[in-house]
Amino acid sequence: MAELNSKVKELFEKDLIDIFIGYEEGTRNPRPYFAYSAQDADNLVFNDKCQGNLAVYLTRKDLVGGKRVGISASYFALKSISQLFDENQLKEDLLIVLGMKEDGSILEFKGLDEIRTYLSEAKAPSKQKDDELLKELSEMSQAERWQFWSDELSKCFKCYACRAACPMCYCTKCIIEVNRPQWIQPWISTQGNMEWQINRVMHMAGRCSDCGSCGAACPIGIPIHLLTHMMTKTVAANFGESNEQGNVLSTFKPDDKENFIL
Amino acid sequence: MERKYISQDSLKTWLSKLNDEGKHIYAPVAKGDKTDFKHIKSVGEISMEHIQTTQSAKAIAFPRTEKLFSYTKNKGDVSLQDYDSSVIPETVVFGLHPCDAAGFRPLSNIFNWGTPDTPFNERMKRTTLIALSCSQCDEACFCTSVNGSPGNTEGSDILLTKIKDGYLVEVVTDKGKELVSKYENLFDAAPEVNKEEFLANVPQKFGLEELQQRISNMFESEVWKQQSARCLGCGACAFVCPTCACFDIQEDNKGSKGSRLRCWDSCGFSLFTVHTSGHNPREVQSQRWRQRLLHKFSYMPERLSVRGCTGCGRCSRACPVDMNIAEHLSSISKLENVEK
Amino acid sequence: MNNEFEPKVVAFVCNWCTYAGADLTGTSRIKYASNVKIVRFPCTGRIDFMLLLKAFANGADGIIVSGCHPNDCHYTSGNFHARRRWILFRSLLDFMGIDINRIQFSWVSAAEGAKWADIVNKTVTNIRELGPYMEYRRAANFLEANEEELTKELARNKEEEVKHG
Amino acid sequence: MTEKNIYLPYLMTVEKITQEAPGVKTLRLKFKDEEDEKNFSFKAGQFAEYSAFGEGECTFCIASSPTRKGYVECTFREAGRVTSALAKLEEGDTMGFRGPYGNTFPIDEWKGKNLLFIAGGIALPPMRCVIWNALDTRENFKDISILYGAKSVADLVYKHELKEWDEMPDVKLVTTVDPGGETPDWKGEVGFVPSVLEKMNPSPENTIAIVCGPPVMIKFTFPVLEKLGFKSENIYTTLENRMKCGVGKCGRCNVGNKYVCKDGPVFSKVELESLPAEY
Repeated sequence: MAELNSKVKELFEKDLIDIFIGYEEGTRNPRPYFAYSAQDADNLVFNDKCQGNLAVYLTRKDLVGGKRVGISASYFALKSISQLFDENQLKEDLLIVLGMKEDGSILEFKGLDEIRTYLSEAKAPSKQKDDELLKELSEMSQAERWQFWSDELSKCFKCYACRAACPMCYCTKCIIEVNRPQWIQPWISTQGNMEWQINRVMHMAGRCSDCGSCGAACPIGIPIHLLTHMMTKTVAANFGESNEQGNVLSTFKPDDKENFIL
Repeated sequence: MERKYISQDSLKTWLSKLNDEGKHIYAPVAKGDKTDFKHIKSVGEISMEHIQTTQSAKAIAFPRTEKLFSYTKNKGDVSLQDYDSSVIPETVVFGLHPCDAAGFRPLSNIFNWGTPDTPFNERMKRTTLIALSCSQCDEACFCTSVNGSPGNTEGSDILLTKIKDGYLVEVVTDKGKELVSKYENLFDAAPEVNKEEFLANVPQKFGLEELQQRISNMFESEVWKQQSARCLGCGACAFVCPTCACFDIQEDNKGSKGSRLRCWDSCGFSLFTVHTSGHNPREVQSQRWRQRLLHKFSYMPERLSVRGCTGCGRCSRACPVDMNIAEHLSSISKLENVEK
Repeated sequence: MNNEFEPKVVAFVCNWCTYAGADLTGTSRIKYASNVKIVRFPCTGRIDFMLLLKAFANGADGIIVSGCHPNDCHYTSGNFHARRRWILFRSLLDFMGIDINRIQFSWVSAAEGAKWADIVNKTVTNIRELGPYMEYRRAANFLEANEEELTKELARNKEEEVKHG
Repeated sequence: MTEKNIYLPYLMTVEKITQEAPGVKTLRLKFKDEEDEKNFSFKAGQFAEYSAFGEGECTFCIASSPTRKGYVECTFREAGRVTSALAKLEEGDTMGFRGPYGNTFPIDEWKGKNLLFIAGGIALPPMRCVIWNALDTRENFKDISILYGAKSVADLVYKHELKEWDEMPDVKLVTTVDPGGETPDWKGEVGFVPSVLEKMNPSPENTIAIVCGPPVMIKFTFPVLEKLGFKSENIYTTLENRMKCGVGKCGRCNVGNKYVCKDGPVFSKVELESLPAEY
């Protein structure tokens, strides 16, 4: 951790960044923190209790607009950053990324290519618990799954914390706020809640870093990250892990395989 | 105020009888690591172990989505079907904490400011609150900082306090009396106890007076920007809050029939105040965070003579990025250079 | 009055292949189930997945989505894009317990009038066996605040169902 | 039920539709229920919620004068879901109306004074209510002047009424269009409202100025009025903010601790100066 603090200090002292996005100690767990000076860098922490995906702040114009930004990024945040670059949401010369490995060591990336290379080689942190839940759900009957999700999603009160916590949800006007036509009921009802999640997950398909921030952000504890987790796996199973040709849904292969079209 | 005693077993019997009477009982039910108010079918479902339910009890009187009226269209003509209060059941909310019970007053003041709000009032009329004093608290609780207390009777119809193997029963209102008098035989005389001994010790996080003196005069302060920097702009804080009452009005229409609905909304959403022209009076998150705190601690006391916060700490627990309200309020209360 | 359940099926089809194919079914005087309502799109790539959910919410018991065979798209690749979307959408629906047996995807060219009739007949038979799709519709009518009202309504529906056999 | 449901609208028949400008319409509404009509009254400056059943509600001021009984009028530009639905209504159709809400222009206090109306674009409707109210009780006021500007000649609303006011001997009407918005036969001024106002050079003596328009127009008009010697307490304007309920509950329209739906929409410049800049 001391390594992080001194590294960030150095970035400020060399005047390479205006703001550094990291974590500080919070009430129960660390929380997002923005350092603006070498002195602030002392407050930074990074450990396995850090929740959420800091890449979410990289598209917040009022926070980082026009600034030179440094960020401490977990594996998942790195994935999101790479995706945000693919979608032309970030400028390479304004961003310095410090990759935070699970063992606490820091990876300094020189440019986007290094991040991409790292991601293609690194192993994703294991999601054993989620995988087990996924398995449990897929072994249920369709009726049982319906019961499970309609129960869970009937509790949703549409605070959109899942959207707010997601680095890939940077649209200024979300589909849910479009009212001509009104695709999704904006009020709280089981159907509207389900359709909201279906839309969210479909819009994330192939873009999602599988960080699980959506589920962690949900104040009611609905396991919506299982939906994105499942989608990430489905995408990988059907279209492969890498998406060099572009986003999964904006490209295709003539020999994509399916078994349900007559 | 009448004081009585009820044993653990008799409490269960009492609630079962109320349930048998046809009253809808909403009580905390635990699922996983979250506890929330649910319409229970039997008293066995009730959980008493939690410190705080995830959501407040406000949905009893201010549901997440509610029909305000319905209409039927027939070519160019329209007929209206008014709000039907006859479908609202007699309701008992059991096991809410004093901070939740106190939250109904700010709600009522909002909904009755100038013009009475029928749906809210009709629901309140049919609702009796059996609150439960807090014997434990966590780091998010701060009721004692906003003139509340873990054994506060304000807002409750009946307040129970756990003493040894039973409960001290304080019957606060006539509504409460009605529920008790019907089953008088289940209650005993109140023992001589000091209620305070059985309550949680909720530390005071800030001085209310210091806060009030500053907060109304700091609209232009830089503090809002600093505090809100990490805020993501979701509505979690507002939706779990016992006093947040902002709502949206929406149209549910299918063919020739439809209803006008009221549903929860939050001042934290970026499009909450946006004009048709695209102009937005609260364009950035810091302005929306300022609105949230000023509404609760400045505008509501000034206009409705009631504070919009009861110190339940739910917003702090629900926030994905730990926007701890007590921490923010306490830093405001210690600010210097604010005109008092 | 015949009280046998008549499935309501909505077909979302592309203009260039399946719609023309369905046209051919008609001009060839091939008889097929009349339960299907056809909605015509420029291309399968243009069929938003939300439309399928809207159809279920508004009373459809089954859905057919159909367009040009791979490599035959009027716009070159619309159906390839659509295929990817369906693969993901279908697995998501299945994971959420929405009955994907009620959605039939197919490629029907302008020359395959008989295939269209076949697909419609097969789908209708299949849906007839599955019965009306109430789960999704019920979720659509759910309003927590009006739970009591809904309970009453459902009870009434049930009575009617019983009455009508 | 003991009390009236405040969200239940009156049913109104669309009696007359006037196309004022491209995308701008005026609807004249008549109460379906005579009892409702009898019990209804409003004052100049108040607003209401108009509903297109199936689409939702929209907030506009009441554009007709309280002196004209038997109907209310609203003028709106087609912009979103509800206004588009309202624009599609035909004469004889039914729509909803909830109101009146908000405060009023203190027109009784203005007796014996000169009135100067300054409006821009689609902001003439809230003012039209006061203008007709003043004209219908003409004896109460001294000089009445109206300065109205729009982007182009086509965008001027209430064209026939502008003509009517122009022909009135006791009304001074100045119309202007933004540079480039004039037509060959345009006889009015060309220029932005603030500069035309400066040229008009009205006397602040015993005069109330009522300003309504887009924020940018108001921003530049106030300094001109100040320069001309108008005191803040003699300048009035109306604010608009997004609203849903219209009755101070939904939590959207407040500017500081003032609610546009209850404390407004009419504010004097003195009141405005005491508000935080959040509108």
